[in-house]
Amino acid sequence: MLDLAAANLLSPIVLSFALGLIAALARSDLSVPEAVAKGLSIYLLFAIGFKGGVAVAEHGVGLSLGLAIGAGVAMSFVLPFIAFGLLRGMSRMGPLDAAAVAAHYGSISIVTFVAGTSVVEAAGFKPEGFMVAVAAAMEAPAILSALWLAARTGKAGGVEPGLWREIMLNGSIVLLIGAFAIGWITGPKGLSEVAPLLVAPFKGVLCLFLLDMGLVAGRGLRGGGKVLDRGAIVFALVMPLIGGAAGAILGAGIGLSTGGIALLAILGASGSYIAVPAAMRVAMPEANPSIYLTLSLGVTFPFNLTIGLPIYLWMAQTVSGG
Amino acid sequence: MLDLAAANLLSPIVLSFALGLIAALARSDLSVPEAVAKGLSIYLLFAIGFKGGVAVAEHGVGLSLGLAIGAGVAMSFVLPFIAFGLLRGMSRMGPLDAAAVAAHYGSISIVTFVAGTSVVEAAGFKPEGFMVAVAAAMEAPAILSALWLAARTGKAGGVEPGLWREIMLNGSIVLLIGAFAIGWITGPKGLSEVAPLLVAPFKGVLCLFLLDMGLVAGRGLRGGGKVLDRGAIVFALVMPLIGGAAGAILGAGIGLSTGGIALLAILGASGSYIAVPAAMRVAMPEANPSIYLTLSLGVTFPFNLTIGLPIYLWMAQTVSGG
Amino acid sequence: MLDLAAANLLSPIVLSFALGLIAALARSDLSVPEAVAKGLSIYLLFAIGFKGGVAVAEHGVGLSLGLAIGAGVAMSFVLPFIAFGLLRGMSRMGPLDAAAVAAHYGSISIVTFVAGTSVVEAAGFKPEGFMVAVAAAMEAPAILSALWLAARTGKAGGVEPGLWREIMLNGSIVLLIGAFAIGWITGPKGLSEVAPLLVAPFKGVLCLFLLDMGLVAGRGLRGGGKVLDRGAIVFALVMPLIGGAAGAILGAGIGLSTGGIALLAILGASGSYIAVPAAMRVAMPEANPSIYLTLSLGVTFPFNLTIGLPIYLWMAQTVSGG
Amino acid sequence: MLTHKAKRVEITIEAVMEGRLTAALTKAGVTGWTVLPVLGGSGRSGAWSREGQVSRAGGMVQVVCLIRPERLDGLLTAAFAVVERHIGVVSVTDCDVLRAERF
Amino acid sequence: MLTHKAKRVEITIEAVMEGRLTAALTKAGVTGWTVLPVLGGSGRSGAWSREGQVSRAGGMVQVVCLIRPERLDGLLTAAFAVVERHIGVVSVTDCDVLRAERF
Amino acid sequence: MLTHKAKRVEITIEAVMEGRLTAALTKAGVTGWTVLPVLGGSGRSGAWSREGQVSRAGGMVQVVCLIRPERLDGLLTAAFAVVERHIGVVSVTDCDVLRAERF
Ligand SMILES: Nc1ncnc2c1ncn2[C@@H]1O[C@H](COP(=O)(O)O)[C@@H](O)[C@H]1O
Ligand SMILES: Nc1ncnc2c1ncn2[C@@H]1O[C@H](COP(=O)(O)O)[C@@H](O)[C@H]1O
Ligand SMILES: Nc1ncnc2c1ncn2[C@@H]1O[C@H](COP(=O)(O)O)[C@@H](O)[C@H]1O
Ligand code: NA
Ligand code: NA
Ligand code: NA
Repeated sequence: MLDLAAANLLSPIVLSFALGLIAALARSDLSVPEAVAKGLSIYLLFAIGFKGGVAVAEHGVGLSLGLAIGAGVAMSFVLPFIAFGLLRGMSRMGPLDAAAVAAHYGSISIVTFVAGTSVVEAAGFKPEGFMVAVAAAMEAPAILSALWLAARTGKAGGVEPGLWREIMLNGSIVLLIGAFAIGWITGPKGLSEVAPLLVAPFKGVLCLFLLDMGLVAGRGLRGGGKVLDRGAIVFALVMPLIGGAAGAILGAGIGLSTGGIALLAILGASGSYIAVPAAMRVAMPEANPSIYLTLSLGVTFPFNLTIGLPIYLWMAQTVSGG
Repeated sequence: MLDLAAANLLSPIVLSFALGLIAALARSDLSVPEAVAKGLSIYLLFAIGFKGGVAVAEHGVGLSLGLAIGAGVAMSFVLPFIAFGLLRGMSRMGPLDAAAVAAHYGSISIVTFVAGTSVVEAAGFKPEGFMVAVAAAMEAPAILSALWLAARTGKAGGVEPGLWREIMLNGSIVLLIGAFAIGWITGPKGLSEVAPLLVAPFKGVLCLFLLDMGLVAGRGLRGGGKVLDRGAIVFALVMPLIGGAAGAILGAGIGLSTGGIALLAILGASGSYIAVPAAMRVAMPEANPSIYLTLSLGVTFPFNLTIGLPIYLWMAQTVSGG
Repeated sequence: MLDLAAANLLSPIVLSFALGLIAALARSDLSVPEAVAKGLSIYLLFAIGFKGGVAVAEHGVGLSLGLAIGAGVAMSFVLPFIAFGLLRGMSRMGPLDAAAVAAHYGSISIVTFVAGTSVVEAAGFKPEGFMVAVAAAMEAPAILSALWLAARTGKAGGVEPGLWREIMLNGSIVLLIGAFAIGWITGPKGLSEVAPLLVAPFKGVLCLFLLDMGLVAGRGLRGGGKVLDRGAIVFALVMPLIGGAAGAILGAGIGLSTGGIALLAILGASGSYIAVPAAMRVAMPEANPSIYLTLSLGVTFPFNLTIGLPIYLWMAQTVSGG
Repeated sequence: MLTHKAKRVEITIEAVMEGRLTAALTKAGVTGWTVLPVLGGSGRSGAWSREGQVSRAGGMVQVVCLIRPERLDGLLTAAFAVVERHIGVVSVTDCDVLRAERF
Repeated sequence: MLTHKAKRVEITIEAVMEGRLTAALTKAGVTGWTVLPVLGGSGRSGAWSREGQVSRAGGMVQVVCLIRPERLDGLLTAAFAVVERHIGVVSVTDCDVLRAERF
Repeated sequence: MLTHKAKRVEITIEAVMEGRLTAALTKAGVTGWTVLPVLGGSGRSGAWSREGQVSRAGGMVQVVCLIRPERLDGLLTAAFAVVERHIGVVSVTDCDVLRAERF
C-alpha cells in the first residue's frame, strides 16, 4: 500500500492539484476561467458516463447493478446521521451548520470518483462500468437526511417542491446518466468514434481540471480556514475513512469485484462540493457556506486525492481478499 | 435508407443532441457556458474549412467549383421566395415575419453541414472538398431576397451600408473561408501537423457541440413553442425537403459526385440560425425572433439531424444513380 | 535560410496568425472568447513547461542551467537600457513612454518562445529542456530596469511592495515553472500518461491560439496605429534583431547547443505583452498603453513570428558553426 | 425628450435564488427586469470572487428593475420575501425613463 | 470631496445594436461610456437568458453614460434614434461625479 | 416597505487596480461592495473592448458600494487616492436601501 501511495502522490494528477493549491496559497493570480473549468467538467462527466455505459454494454449488468445502487443510496441516507453525531460531539458547530456539513459527506464528489477510477485502473483492476450510475444515485439522498436533521432544530424552512426537481435534474446528474445511456446504447462501436476525444486525452484533461480544483481549494482555505475549529478539521479527516470503510464492506457484501468495491468505498469517502452546496444555499441559507465548503473541498478532497485513494483501494483488496 | 436512418438515429452525435433536448425540456440546469460553445464552434469551423482546403489541394478544382458556387448562390436567392409563398399560404404569419423566416431557409446551417459530412463519409462517399466554400457562399444571398420581400410590405427600414459588410465578414464565413485557404495552401503536409487536433477528435467534439445545440433548441421550444401555429410547424418540416430536392437536382445537373450532391441537398435543406437571425435583428427588428429561431432551430434542425440527413443522402444516390 | 523562412511563412501556424490579422483589419466580427483564449494559453504553458521538465529529467542539467538563467537574467536587465537609448534617439517618444516600451523588450513573449520551439525542432534541433525555466526567469528583471529609468524622470510613483509579489507570482510564471517541476518529477513515465493531450495536438492548439493573437494584434493596429511615429516602428523592427544577436552570442558563449542558442536568441528578440503591460498599468499609469502594446504585439510579434524566427535560427547556426 | 418618473430597483442576490426572485416578481405583476453578472463582492459574510467558486452555489447576480413609482411597494414586498433569509442587498433610486408605455 | 452634478444614463439594448449606438453617441459628441454584459432579462417580448442563445443576435448589453446635465438632451435624441425600432429600455438618474474635467 | 437613505457609489476602474481599491476601501472601514465585469468602454484615452485585450492589464471593472450618507466622504477620499493617477470614473447617486442594519 505504501508503494501505491507514493506512486499516487507523485502522479501528474496529484502534482497538478498541488500546483494549484500552492499557487493559490501563495496568492498568485493564476486562475482558470470559470467557463473553461465548467467546460472541462462537462468533458469529464461525459467521458466517464460514456465509458461506463460502454462497459455495461460489453459486460451486461445482471442483478448487481440494482444491488449496488441500493447499497449506495442507503449509504447516502445513513452517513449524514453518523457525520452529524460526530460533528456535534467533536466540534463546537451548531446543529444547522452540522446538518449542512453532514449532507456533504453523505453525498459524493464526482472528481474524486474520476481520479479514483484512474488509480484503480492503473493498479490493474477493472471496476464495473455501472458504478457511474451508482455515483449519480448517491448525490441526492443525503440532502434529505440533512433536511430532516435541520428540521428538528426548527431552523430549516419548508422545502419547496421546486427544490427537489432542481436537485434531481441538476446538470451533473443529468449529464452523467445521459452519457451513460448513450454509451450503453451505442456500445463499443460508438466509443470507437469518440475515443480519440474521450479516452486518450482523458488523464491530461483531468490534470488541468485538478489544477483548477487546487486553485479553488487553496483560495477557500485562505479565506475559510479561520471559521474551523480543530474538531471540525479532525472530523474532515476521519469521516472519509468511516465512509470508505462502509463502502468497502457494503461492496464486498453485495459481491462487487475488487475494483467495484474500491469505487464504492471512494464514493462513501468523498464529500460533495457542487450539488449539495447549491441545495444548502436554497434550503438552509443560514448555514455558513465557508464551513461546509472549506471542510469538503479544502480538507477532505485533498486528503482523499493524495492519501485516501490508496487507502480505499487497500481496503477493497483487504475485504475482497484480492 | 431505413438502415441508414436507424444507424443515424442511434449514433452518438444524434443521441447527444437528444440528451441536450431532453435535459432542456425537463428544465434541468445543465448548460454549456457561452464561451465554451463558441470555442467548440470555432474548432468545428476551422477543422471543416481546413480539411476542405486540403482535399482541394489534393484533388484540384476544375470548373466544378465555380458551377457549384453558382448553383448554391442561385438556390440561396430563390428558396426564400418559395418559402415566403408557402408560409403565406399555409400559416397565419404576417408578411414581415414570413420574409424573416424565408431568409433562414434560403441560407444554411453549418452544423447541419458538418453533421451531414459525417453521415455522408460514414456511408463511404467522398464529397468534393470545395463544398465548404459553397456553404460559405450560400449564407448571405437569402438575406437579400428577404429584404426585398419585406420592402414590398413597406415595413423594412432602408438597409444601411454597414449591414452588408457585417454580413459578408461575419465571423463564421471568414473563419470557414480562411481555414479553407490555409488548408489549400499547406496541403496534406500542413494537415499532418494539425491532424491530431483537427481530425481524430472531431466527432467527439461534434457530440459535445450537439449536446449544447440540443439544450439551446430545447430552451427555445419551451419558450417559443406557443408563438407557432400548426401551419408554421408543417412548413418547417416540408420546406427542408423542398430545399433538399432542389439541391440534389442541381447537384446532379452540374455533375457533382454522389457525396457532393448529398451535401448540396443538405445545404438547400438546412436553415440558418446564426448569421441570418443577427442580420434580421438589425434590418427587421419588428419581426419576432421567437418565430424564426424556434422554426429553424427547434423544428427544422432536429428534423434534419435525425431523419433529414439519411433522406438527403438517399435523394443524392437516387439522382446520381449511385 | 531563405528556404526556412519560406517554409515558416507557409506553415499553418503563421497562416492562422495571418488569418486573424486580416480578419481584424477587415473589421470582421470574428472573435475568440476571452475565456477560451485564456484556456488555450493555460494549455500551452502547461504543455511547454511539462515537456521541458521531462527533457531535463531525461538528460540532466549540469552547470549549464545556472549559466543560462544567469545569461537570460542579465539580458533582461540590460536590454531595456539599449532600447531606451534607441527610442530616445530614434523617435519623439517622451521618457516615461520610452521607459515603459523598454521594459517590454527586455522581457519575453512566451508565445514567440513556443512558436520558436516548433520551428527549431522542425529544423531538427533539440534545444535544452531547461530553456523554459530561462524564459520564466527573464520575465521580470526588465521591469526593474524600466522603473529605474522612469524614476530618473521623476514621474514614476514609488513601487509598492505588493507589486513585486504580483510580478513574481504572476499566473504565467507560476504555471510554467510549476509544470516544469511536475514534468521533472514525473519524467517520461508521467509524460506518457498525458502525451495524448499535451504532445500530439499541441501544434493544432497553437494554430488556434495564433488565430486569436492575430485578431488581437489586428484590433490593436487598427486603434493604436496612429499613436506611433515612423521612428518607433523602425525601433520595433530593429530592436528584436539586437536582442536576438545578443541572445545568440551569449548562448554560444555559455556553450548551449544550437537549438538552445536559437531559443535564447528568440527570448532576447521577443517583447512581452502580458506580464509587463500589467505591471506598467500599476506602476506607471501615465505611460500610454496604446504605444507599448501596439509596438510589442502589433509590430514586433508579427515580425518575429514570420521573418524573425528563421533569422534567429540562422544566427544560432552561424555562431555555433552548426 | 419626454421622460417619465420611475424607480430603479437593484437587487444583488445569490445566483441560485435568481429563478425564485424572478418568479416572485412575475407573480407580483412585475414583467420587466435585466440580470447582470457579478464578479465578486464583499459584505457581512466576507469577501468572495467568481474565481473562488466551484459551483453554481457560489456566485451572485444583480437584478435591475425599472418600474412605475406606484408599483414600487408591491415589488419590494415580493422581493423581500425571497431575499429575507438570504445574503444580498436591495437599493432603490429615482430615475426618468423614455418610452413609459413599456413599464 | 468636490463633486459635480451630472446625469447617469443607462441604456439596455441588443448586442447587435451596440456598435450602432456607440457610433451615434460619438456623432452626438458623447465620448465617454461603459458597456456591461447582460445575463438575461424580461420585458414585453418575453424572458430570455444568455444560455438560451446560439448567436450573437441574442444577447443584450447595458451602456452606461455619465454626462453633464446640459448635454443630456443631445444624448437622448441620438440614442433614441437607434433604439426606437428596437427592444430595450433607457433610464436617467441624477448623480454627482468626481473629476468633472473628464466629462 | 421601510427603507433608509443611502448613497450608491459606482467606480469604474482598471481590473489591475481592483485589489488595491478594495484594500483601500477596507482600510477606510467600507466593508460592502459588489464588483461587476465591464465589456468595453470609451473615454479620454479612447475606446476599448474586452475582445481586444490579451492580458489582465486591459480590462476594467465596476465596483458598486452602497453606503450610509455620513460615510460617503471617507469612501470617496479612500477611492480617490487609488484612482487619482489612473483612468476611470466615479459617480454618486442618492438611493434608498432595505435592511439598513447591513450597512
Ligand atoms: N454595502 C454594499 N454595497 C454593495 N454591495 C454589497 C454591500 N453589502 C453587500 N453587498 C453585496 O452582497 C453580497 C452579500 O452581502 P452580505 O449579505 O452582507 O454578505 C456581497 O458579497 C456583495 O456582493
Ligand atoms: N422594466 C424593465 N426593467 C429593467 N429592464 C427591462 C425592463 N423592461 C425591459 N427590460 C430589458 O429590456 C429587454 C427587452 O425588453 P422589451 O423590449 O420590453 O422586450 C428585456 O429583456 C430586459 O433586459
Ligand atoms: N462619461 C463616461 N461615462 C461612463 N463611463 C466612462 C465615461 N468616461 C470614461 N468612462 C469609463 O472609464 C474608462 C476610462 O476612461 P478615461 O479615463 O476617460 O479614458 C472608459 O473606457 C469607460 O469605461
Ligand atoms: Na460520501
Ligand atoms: Na437552405
Ligand atoms: Na526580449
